[in-house]
Amino acid sequence: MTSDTVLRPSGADQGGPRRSRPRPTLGRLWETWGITVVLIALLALSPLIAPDFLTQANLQSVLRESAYLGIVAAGMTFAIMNGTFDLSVGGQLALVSVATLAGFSAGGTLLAVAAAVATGVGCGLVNGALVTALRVPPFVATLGMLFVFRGIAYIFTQDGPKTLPYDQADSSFVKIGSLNLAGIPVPFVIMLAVYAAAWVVLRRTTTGRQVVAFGSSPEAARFCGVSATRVRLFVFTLVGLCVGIAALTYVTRVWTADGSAQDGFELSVITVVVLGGTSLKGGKGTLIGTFSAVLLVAVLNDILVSQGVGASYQRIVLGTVLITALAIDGLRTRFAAPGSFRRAVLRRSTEVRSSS
Amino acid sequence: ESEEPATSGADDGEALTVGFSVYDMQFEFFQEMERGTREAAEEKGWEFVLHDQRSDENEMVTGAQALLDQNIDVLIISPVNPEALGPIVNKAQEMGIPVVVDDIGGGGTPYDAIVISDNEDGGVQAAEYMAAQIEANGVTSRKVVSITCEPSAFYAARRNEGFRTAIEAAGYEVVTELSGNSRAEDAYDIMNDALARDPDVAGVFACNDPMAVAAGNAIIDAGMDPVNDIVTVGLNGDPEALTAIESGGLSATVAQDPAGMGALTVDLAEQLANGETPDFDNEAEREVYQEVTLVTSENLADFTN
Amino acid sequence: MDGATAKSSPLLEVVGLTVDFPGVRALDGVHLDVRPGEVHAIVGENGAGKSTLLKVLGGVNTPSAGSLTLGGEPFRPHRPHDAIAAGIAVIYQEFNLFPDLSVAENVYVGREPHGRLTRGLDYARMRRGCREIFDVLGVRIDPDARVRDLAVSEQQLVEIAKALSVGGRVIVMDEPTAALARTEVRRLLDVVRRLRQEGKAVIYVSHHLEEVFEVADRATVLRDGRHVATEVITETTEDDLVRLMVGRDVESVFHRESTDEGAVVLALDGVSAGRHLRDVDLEVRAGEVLGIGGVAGAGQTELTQAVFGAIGLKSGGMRLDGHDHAPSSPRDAIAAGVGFLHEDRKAAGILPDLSVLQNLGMSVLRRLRTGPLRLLSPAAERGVYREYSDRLRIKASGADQLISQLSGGNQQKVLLGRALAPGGRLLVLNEPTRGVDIGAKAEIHQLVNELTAAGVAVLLVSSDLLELLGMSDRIVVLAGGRVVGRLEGADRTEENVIACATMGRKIAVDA
Amino acid sequence: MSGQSPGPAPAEARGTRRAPADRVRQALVAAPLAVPLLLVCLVLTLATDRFLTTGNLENVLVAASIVALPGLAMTLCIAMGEFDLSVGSTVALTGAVTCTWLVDGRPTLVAVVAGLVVGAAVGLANGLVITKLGVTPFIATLATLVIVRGLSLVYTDGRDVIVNDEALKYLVAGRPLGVPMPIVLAVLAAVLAWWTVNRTRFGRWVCAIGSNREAAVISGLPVDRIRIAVYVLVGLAGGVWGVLISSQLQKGSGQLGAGFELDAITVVVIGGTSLLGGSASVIGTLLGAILIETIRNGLNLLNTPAAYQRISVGLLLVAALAVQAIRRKAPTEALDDV
Ligand SMILES: Nc1ncnc2c1ncn2[C@@H]1O[C@H](COP(=O)(O)OP(=O)(O)OP(=O)(O)O)[C@@H](O)[C@H]1O
Ligand SMILES: Nc1ncnc2c1ncn2[C@@H]1O[C@H](COP(=O)(O)OP(=O)(O)OP(=O)(O)O)[C@@H](O)[C@H]1O
Ligand SMILES: O[C@@H]1[C@@H](O)[C@H](O)OC[C@H]1O
Ligand SMILES: [Mg+2]
Ligand SMILES: [Mg+2]
Repeated sequence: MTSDTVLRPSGADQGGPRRSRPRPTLGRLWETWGITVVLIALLALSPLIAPDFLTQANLQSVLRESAYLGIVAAGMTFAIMNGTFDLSVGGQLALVSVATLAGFSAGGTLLAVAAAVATGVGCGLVNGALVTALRVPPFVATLGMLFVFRGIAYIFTQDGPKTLPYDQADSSFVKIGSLNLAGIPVPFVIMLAVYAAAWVVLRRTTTGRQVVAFGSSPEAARFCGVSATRVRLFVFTLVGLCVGIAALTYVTRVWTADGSAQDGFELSVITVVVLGGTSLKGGKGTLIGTFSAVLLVAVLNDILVSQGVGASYQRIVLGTVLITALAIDGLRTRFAAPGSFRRAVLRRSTEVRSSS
Repeated sequence: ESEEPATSGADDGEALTVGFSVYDMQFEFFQEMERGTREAAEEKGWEFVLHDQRSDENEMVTGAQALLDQNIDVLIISPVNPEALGPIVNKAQEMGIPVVVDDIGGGGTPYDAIVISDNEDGGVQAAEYMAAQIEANGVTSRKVVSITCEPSAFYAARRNEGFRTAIEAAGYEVVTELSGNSRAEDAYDIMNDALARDPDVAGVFACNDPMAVAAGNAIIDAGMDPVNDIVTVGLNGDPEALTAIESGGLSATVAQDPAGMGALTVDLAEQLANGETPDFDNEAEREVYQEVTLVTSENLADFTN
Repeated sequence: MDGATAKSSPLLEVVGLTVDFPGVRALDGVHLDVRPGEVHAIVGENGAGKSTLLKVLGGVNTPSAGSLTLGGEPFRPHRPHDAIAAGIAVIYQEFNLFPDLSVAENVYVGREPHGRLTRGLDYARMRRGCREIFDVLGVRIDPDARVRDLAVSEQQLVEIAKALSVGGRVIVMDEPTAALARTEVRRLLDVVRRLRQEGKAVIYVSHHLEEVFEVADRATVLRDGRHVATEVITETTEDDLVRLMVGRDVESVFHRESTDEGAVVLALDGVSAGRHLRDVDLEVRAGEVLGIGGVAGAGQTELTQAVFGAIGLKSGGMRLDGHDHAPSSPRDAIAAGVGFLHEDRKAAGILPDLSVLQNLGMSVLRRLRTGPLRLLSPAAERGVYREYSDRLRIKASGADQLISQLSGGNQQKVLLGRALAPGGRLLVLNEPTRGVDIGAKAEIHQLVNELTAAGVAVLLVSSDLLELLGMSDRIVVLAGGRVVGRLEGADRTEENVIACATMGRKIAVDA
Repeated sequence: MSGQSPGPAPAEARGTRRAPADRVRQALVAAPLAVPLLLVCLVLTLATDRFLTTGNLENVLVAASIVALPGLAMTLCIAMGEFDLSVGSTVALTGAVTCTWLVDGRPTLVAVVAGLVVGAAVGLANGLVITKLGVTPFIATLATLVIVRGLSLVYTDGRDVIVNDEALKYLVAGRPLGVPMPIVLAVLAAVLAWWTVNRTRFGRWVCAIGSNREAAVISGLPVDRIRIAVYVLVGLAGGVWGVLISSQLQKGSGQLGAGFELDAITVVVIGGTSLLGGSASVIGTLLGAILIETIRNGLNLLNTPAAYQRISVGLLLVAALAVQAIRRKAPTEALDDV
């Protein structure tokens, strides 16, 4: 009936029960770096599967071709962390590309760049305005605008696609897509710069913090002074800006644009972001995860193609790898997490709850 | 204007490596084209490397450029987007590799040769047959429907242009012209709606066979006959169209010969690799034409072997 | 000691229970035995491991060591379903409700009565069952209302109703009264006594020791995940328990040090807002705590939200520090220097995916920026964390721990820190000590005293009547959204608050 | 509540909406969609002389029924807070299997059942991968989309499987009691879906999971089994879709159904079922399907060129939902929606 513990003065145990060092747990490390580890493993194994993979020319080609997807995915990471997504990026890419090539033929490289950025930002603002001012749910707003942007792109290319004139093959504009800087393709350099900037915005600015806070719990964020209108407007505009930049690396590689460019792009972009560990419920995710996922998909694709795997089987392999990559994480959280029953289930549903 | 082709390992009779970048192996049309190309190359004892663009222009540019890096002597390409041929042809020229385009279009680039179906003529043939058949059916309506491919398929649009010009010249009116995006599912719905709009249409032309057969099915489901009530004509000569003509689900189609086109591109590749100048049908555009043929129940046997 | 309790053998026995979380051992060799017909309280500071223990019983947490026995049989719940099937009904500290479903559907979830043939749900029966339980609890909640539309206290009552309707041999309650008003607490305690009479075992967790002394037969004290003592209630005192819990004497709670009142900081003039609030006039002065009393749903929440710009005014006006105060959003209110603590910690308080540090910094982001690019400074963020984790004695394994991994009370402290951080002249506190342990509660009250001494004006809403009386200099009582009483000085009595809240007038005092 | 008298207020019961009223509210959530639908119909009636004919309206309803069938299953999935991206590929695989079995001379019923079984199997695979391997539904069903498309192409060897089967045709062209078969099927399915969602344990549990999955687990609901069942239902509905499309086109092909998944999700979402889960509007899904098909039909009747069709469909979608949001006057609610 009596205490068997010596009473001790308070204040001595600020840290609480046996809290030694606040080291990040394996689980959280895997959440952030898991897909990167898978990517590195794949790269390490690639000489066994595809001996030609690790050649300089091939690596350059992989990096160059995945840049536009990667750049848009950086913006989409913000959107998804904010608890929404943008289904219109394919239409935006088509429209921005058309505008870019029109700009180039009208006034050269500078005007092309200006047109790309302005059109991208414009598309983003339209989405943002629909969502914030007209209160259209983002899914329908961006799905609707996907059709609209593509439609407009088609109207501007009714007499044929906008193309980069063949005699401009040596222009500085084209170099954006084809040049290498110290052996690194310029599109990939741009992608690196976008990720660096995105990281700073996400981690080190008030806006970035507010984007994540809102994604984690819109209601709680509101009481912290976060304006839903501002973050949503910001996020959609940022996606547009990223599409603008991405389109520059895209059209300078394919030299043409019309309404049909990159059909189904939105799904590819959302896929890499989710594969990279960003939760569709918002609040959680990393840019490095997205970055690695972009490369993982590109590398896999390249290896499959180079191994002469037929398109049908490519799909089967790619899909299986997607599942496997995430199953590792799923199984880990399901069975290996100490202390808690089905933590995966519980953790996800907390997010559901908080956003409702 | 086209450069002197490189002769790396292209001495007469020596085995070449030919790279073929195909539009999309999902489609029977291109499976046939691939077969024709591959068999012709194998016959010559060449090495054959295939790349599937999977209907994706990004994959087309990346993959075809990668193909150029694989020590090929000639590139044959059936481009998903001809306008995106620029960077590919540009790189090929720098490497001295001749480019033969198969079907679709050349996008205004300095390719070395292009094999192309006479798409416009296909539309014209379809129109002329349709007009005659409508007369034969004793139908007096002068309304017809035209179902087009996706708006970006500029090559296929020529079929509808040829069709429209010829059918209007014959005194008909195209009351509905809508895009079925090359998809059977869409064409079925479009035909339904077109029938609701004008129940008395006398004929329908679709610029590929999957859409034409689907339109035929919609006509049947509406309680009419796609041969005797509404003359239904497609384009391609796909197996499903031939089956449909046989069973009365389609009046006619205009056949292309994808395998023949493939074989032709290999011949052209050989000439170019040997430094010869091919015999062009159109010198300025470096075009070699592939005939298209009208297939009806009468000459069906010639196509079904 | 209750005779019956002493004789019977334990219904539930826990031996050597250890639970580990990544980086934290939440429970360390804990033992516990509960007998049929016993109310067994578990007490301890925030983060002591109370909820973790209950979650093991409920099959939510899996222990890394230890054994459980239920009715003499080994009991090893692997999932909540096992515990439910074994007759253990748990009311968790954080609600487990379905906001989109009706009250009745929530109460009966998993056990819905339905027709044989059509499988159609028997809503009539569910409604009737709900009404019966709510009658026992003495509350009126519409069984068909959507839970999303309920107030926090009503949600708590739905949780309780759910557990009661399940029945079972063991009823486990984790801070069931934290969100309840006084009358509701009384009713609940009656229910607990009745359960004891029926021979059930009740495990009762609360930071309100007076409740523990009222209903419990024995109390087990946990500290830092360890079993400290199990005391028979009749043989111990509140002070003893507190000492066992926190390892020191705690200053008597509710010690309000009145300060000299200063200028009017916040003035409301005929404010109507939201669904209830009508025509409210009030003033809060610098250095003063103005308490808002009333039964649940009387409009306290709407009052605070109007001040904070979370709901718009329908009419009337507000002045802050002599200037017009018309915030159109919390954002405006924060900019104007209003600190705010929300009553609903889980739904509108914590940012679950963010760390403790990031949660703390949310209200002062602008102040954390440095350099020409105005980037957030990690050093400044850690500064804020250090300041408040010390000041509020927040127990976290580190600044970067996710706030959702903290114990409920520690989450509350983080949110309090967030409300204080802007350091404005007006602080709006909604249920500031809900779920907070007794030691921390005293510290929070001390903090309020310090703030008012420094000239801050505090608007306090608390369903804890003792806290409201003890901490407020003046009390405004609301009923039906209107001010029905203003209590100052000697008028600030329990009886008066209750009388105003329920009858609209003070108890008649001799002239 | 607003009319409450001042002074003493007993502990009042909040949230006075009763279940019948709740149903009215649900209907009202769907009703704003009826407003744009009526507007669209009005415009089309004025702009074309053929819109308001029985034949044409029947066209619209048949097309709407065909997309509503998978839409109803998707409604459950979305009410559960998840969605299934693999439906389009399931359409291809089921169609391919059914047609191949027909070509192999098997009875129509057997061939159709085989197709449906394949659809359900795809759903089962989704459900197992999601619940047992813990893969996010988005990635799991996206992977299945890719894999199943690959399988259908491998299965058909990339070729069309052409059939000519009267019995199969009956599924779209048949008219029991003079009503087109797809409409009959959709109405039956809708009644069943409504009953399931609003009146059965299963339906309430689905909404419970969508409302708060953690609570569903803690309440002891068989969460995994329910989720698997819902994915099987969606797979089955994808199978029905595939069979109907094959019936229309009298062929199976690895290419059919590309992008259909988005159509199925769209009719649900514009019907008012929130992607956040927790509630399901069966009527909304039906209206959503009818709205989409009416727009498409109208633009075809107006002979709108492809580019303008896209723009119009997009703008009308956005406008329909904007009207809905404005009528609902719930600013934050709309914003918090995904
Ligand atoms: N206009 C404002 N009114 C009220 N609070 C504000 C305002 N601006 C910022 N805040 C508060 O400051 C924090 C940072 O907000 P935010 O990053 O939006 O600032 P900002 O206005 O964008 O600053 P700047 O434009 O100078 O970078 C938020 O938590 C918010 O509460
Ligand atoms: N999911 C989790 N992950 C990591 N640590 C956790 C988790 N849940 C609880 N903990 C830790 O376990 C310890 C005990 O927490 P518990 O919730 O049991 O405390 P409590 O006694 O109920 O406190 P309170 O009175 O504040 O509710 C705390 O240090 C807490 O941070
Ligand atoms: O007619 C052909 C069309 O059917 C196919 O889809 O693309 C190439 C065309 O030549
Ligand atoms: Mg607790
Ligand atoms: Mg309240």
